[in-house]
Amino acid sequence: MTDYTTSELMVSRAAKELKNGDVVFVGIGVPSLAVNLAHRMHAPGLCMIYESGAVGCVPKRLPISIGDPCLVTGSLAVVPMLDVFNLYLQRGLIDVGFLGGAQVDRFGNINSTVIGDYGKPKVRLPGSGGACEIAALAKKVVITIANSKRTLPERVDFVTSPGYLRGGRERESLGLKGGPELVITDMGVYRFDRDSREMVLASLHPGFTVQTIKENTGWDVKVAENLTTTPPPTADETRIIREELDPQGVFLRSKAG
Amino acid sequence: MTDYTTSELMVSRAAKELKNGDVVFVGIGVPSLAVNLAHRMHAPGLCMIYESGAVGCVPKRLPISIGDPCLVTGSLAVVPMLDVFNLYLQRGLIDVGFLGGAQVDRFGNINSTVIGDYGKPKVRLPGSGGACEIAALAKKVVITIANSKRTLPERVDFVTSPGYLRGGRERESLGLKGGPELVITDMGVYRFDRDSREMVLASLHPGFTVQTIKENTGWDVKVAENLTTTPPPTADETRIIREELDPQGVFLRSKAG
Amino acid sequence: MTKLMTMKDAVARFVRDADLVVMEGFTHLIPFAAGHEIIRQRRRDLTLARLTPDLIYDQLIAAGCVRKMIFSWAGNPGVGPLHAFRRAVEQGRPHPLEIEEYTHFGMVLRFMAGASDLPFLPTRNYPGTDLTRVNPAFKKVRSPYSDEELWCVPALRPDVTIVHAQRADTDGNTQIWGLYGVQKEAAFASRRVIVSVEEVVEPSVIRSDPNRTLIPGVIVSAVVHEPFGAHPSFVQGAYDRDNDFYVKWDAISRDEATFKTYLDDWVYGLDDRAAYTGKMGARRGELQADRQMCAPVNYGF
Amino acid sequence: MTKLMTMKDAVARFVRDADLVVMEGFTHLIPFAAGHEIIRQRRRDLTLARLTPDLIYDQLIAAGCVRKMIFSWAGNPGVGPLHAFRRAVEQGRPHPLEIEEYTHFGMVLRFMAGASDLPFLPTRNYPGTDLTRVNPAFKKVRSPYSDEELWCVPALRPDVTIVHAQRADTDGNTQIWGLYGVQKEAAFASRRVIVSVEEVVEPSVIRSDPNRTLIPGVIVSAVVHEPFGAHPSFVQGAYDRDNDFYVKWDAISRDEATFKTYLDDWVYGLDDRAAYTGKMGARRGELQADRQMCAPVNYGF
Repeated sequence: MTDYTTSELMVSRAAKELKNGDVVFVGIGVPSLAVNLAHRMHAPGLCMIYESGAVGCVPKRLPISIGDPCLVTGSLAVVPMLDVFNLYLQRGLIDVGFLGGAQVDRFGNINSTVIGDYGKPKVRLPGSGGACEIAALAKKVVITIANSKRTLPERVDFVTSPGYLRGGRERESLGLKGGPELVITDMGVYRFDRDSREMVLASLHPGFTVQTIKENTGWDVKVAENLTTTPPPTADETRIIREELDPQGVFLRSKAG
Repeated sequence: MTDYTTSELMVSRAAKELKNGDVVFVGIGVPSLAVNLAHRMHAPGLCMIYESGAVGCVPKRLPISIGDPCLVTGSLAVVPMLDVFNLYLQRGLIDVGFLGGAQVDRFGNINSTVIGDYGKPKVRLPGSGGACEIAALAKKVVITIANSKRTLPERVDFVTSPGYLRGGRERESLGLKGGPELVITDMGVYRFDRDSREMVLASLHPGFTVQTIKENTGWDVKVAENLTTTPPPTADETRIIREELDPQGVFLRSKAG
Repeated sequence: MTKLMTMKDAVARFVRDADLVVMEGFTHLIPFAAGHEIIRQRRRDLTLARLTPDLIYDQLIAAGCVRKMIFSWAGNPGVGPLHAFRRAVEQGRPHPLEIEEYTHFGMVLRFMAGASDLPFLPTRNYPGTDLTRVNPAFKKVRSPYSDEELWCVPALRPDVTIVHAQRADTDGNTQIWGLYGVQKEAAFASRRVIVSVEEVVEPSVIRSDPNRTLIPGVIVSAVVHEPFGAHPSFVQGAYDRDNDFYVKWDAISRDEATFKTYLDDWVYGLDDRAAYTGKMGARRGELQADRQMCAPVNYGF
Repeated sequence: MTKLMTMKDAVARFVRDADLVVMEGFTHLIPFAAGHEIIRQRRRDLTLARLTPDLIYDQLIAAGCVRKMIFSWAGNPGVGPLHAFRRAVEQGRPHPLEIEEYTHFGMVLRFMAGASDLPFLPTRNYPGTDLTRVNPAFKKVRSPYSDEELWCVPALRPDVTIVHAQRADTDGNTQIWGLYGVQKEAAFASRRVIVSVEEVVEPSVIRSDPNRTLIPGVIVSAVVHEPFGAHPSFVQGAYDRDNDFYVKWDAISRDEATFKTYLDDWVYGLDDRAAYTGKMGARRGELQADRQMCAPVNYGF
């Protein structure tokens, strides 16, 4: 069996969500690595867009931030942020948006604003940035987050970025399309039930059990009937991640599991 | 006395309306010549903007249309039309806009849409272009037009570009600032009464009489108490117009009066 | 996968009868080659939208392709009126032309709203004009921040937008310099986009100056290599406007017979744009642009 | 008349206590030199607006200049939280900080509305988020073309916007390449604009490539020549981000004492940006950008 870290598995799993030709709104860290991995493996026609305005990037180094100059040099287009949000995102051009956050709840709502009360926060987080509009306007959203009772509460303290809200048809009734498709944690992968729109455990990463998941999730999480095991990254994938995408281990090696 | 044509006098008079530092929305023909004359005479800091998006132009030849490439080469900025209208005009940056039209009425309303009924026009004219927004949003508008009963009716057939509408405070009451300041014809110059907002003859071009004006205006036009004579262009001005601005007589010589 | 194809194929595949078609370019970069191909393929019942219909829409009207026109200024710029347009409006020949009329600002906002998937955009323009009286598409909205009422224009969402540009790669990443007009907004507002270019370049040329990319390949359906494809309009850095033709058009278009001769000679009688530029002969050389290169900038880090 | 002046003069003349101040630049071209001068001149009660407050606003908060912050993402990009910001919000130190919070899209639209003299702009964003619950500035408008309700954000009209750019002439005609952020919209929305640049150039350089002019001189109050004026952020084509400093800031800003030392060493203890870059020493050379020039284009006709 190949040697790999949990982060590498998350990157590999996220990459599989991307099809050739997809237009992808990319963030830093796991999303960036996943998109670049997909680009090298099975989706050479994939188009990466960063909210900083860089389109069709071919970064020569691992971008440190979404405004890294390496995203500009050699890209296909660099556009004003007004265009990023109006003409790409709101216009409906973004196939997949990647999001993270401090908390994700049972219905895929994301909190990246505050822990505790908004007026008197226990922890003040960075806030939405472009996350709220990605959650509202991308055709599909993939979420990556750690799996714990703290990060996966039944209800987020603050809905920064709407998922399915209180479930069922609430999101649709407000005129929103899209929605979260997949949550990838360090323990497993979740999908959303078609009717209730509740997060359901769809696959377990090798070495994890339903029991561990239940102990590390903030509500009594449902498990899919056809629960599978998340396929580990191939040797090729880990090689690309380690040698080409993150050779200095900026994002992944430090978190090696 | 210097030899000059009526068109040259109109250009010279229009140029006097421009101050150094003014940001001017320029059209082709008399406006373009007037702005370029002012630029060379007393307003070197004047900034010319064409609705095509060229800002701070230094055309090497007389522009044939507002989209002439000579307006681009060597200009300070060339911007999308969305910016021309939102960020320059609506934002309130335009000090003076020049307008013409097929008809101008007693209250400075301009028609460049149809003669006759809109649904069954006797003559279909080009339409507003950017004229309506210039009339609504520039700080001040200068109009040039021929002086005849046909071109200066009491009421235009169609208000393409609003002047003072039916006079008095009607323009203000609709939330519009600015408004027409001056009408320059081939016979005289008109200003607008502060209260009634009616066009009033302010100066006569040399050789014209109040009688001629009355015979060539569509209503019983009022005459200012301090009626003056329009100063003819100086020798310097006619030289610049003829030798530098319109050496081939594209706009002016053919109309020599 | 390359999107490079002939204009014949691009029009055959992406422009359909009864489509809402936009060919943009404010005086600059008007896609005449595409217009001629549409005439050649005898498309019918088109709704054409464009700020300044110019000669290209006048030709399409005279050729009988057009049912309706959405516009803000219908003239022969620097020359006079558009005679085919006037004949259609005033006399219903070759057949009646429905019109829907805005101002330049209004058309720009309509494209921007369409490009942003918004139902409308507001403006401070339009109090007092009769345009809002004759066109019921102008509507008012009250600002939720005050008692101000603003006029709005509705989004425009063309079936297909066609633009001509200086250069693109085969994926459709398109760069324009000089006058921008509303090409970007019109392209993003459209379901399909055809780009014709003076030059098809390697992606490395596009990637050397990403800020110049106005239209990204992700929204482009077809790329057509069409040198002199904007003649008689101009392309900054390539060729000047053929003003003689704009002046001649006034005479050609005054009369349906002379127009028919023009059409037979320059459109129906020719296979494609290559034949057209061949027929232009020495005129091409006379229109060739001078060389005035920009100061390059450094994209390194 | 030239608008060229020192940063000291520009801040003294155009930034006042209690002003609504914007220093924009999305990761790229952050006007640090201007921020330090504002700290040095001890401006107070400022309202700062910016998409990503970044280290520059963290420094202004810690230095006691700020009463209120309007923003959409408050973090140290790629590193972690902004500690001075968090101390002010969570513990009211050095004094309480009022906040008004949007998203990136919302901030961009607020600037664009201000730049267009519109009271608001609409978006399809915001159904379901709690942001509209805690910030009453979000309001709804009903589309006059359907029954759709859209959320709106109000125009933002800063007293002064400060941007850093690659080059400008002495009239303030300013060119930027690489990431554009929202500098243009913020500048047009403002009553006063200060531009600091890596290079002051002859107008002929600007005029050789007019499509690159993002901010026209007609809206600019002051031009400041300030090489390395965006350090520790980056300038495409000039120098890379000083990521070591972004990482170090995490430690510096955790503690009020270490912050005070930083301020004494790098702001109060220095006269101006020239002294700062002198103190940077060899680090400047390490950050110098590689050369990767764009393919020039022809503006001739």
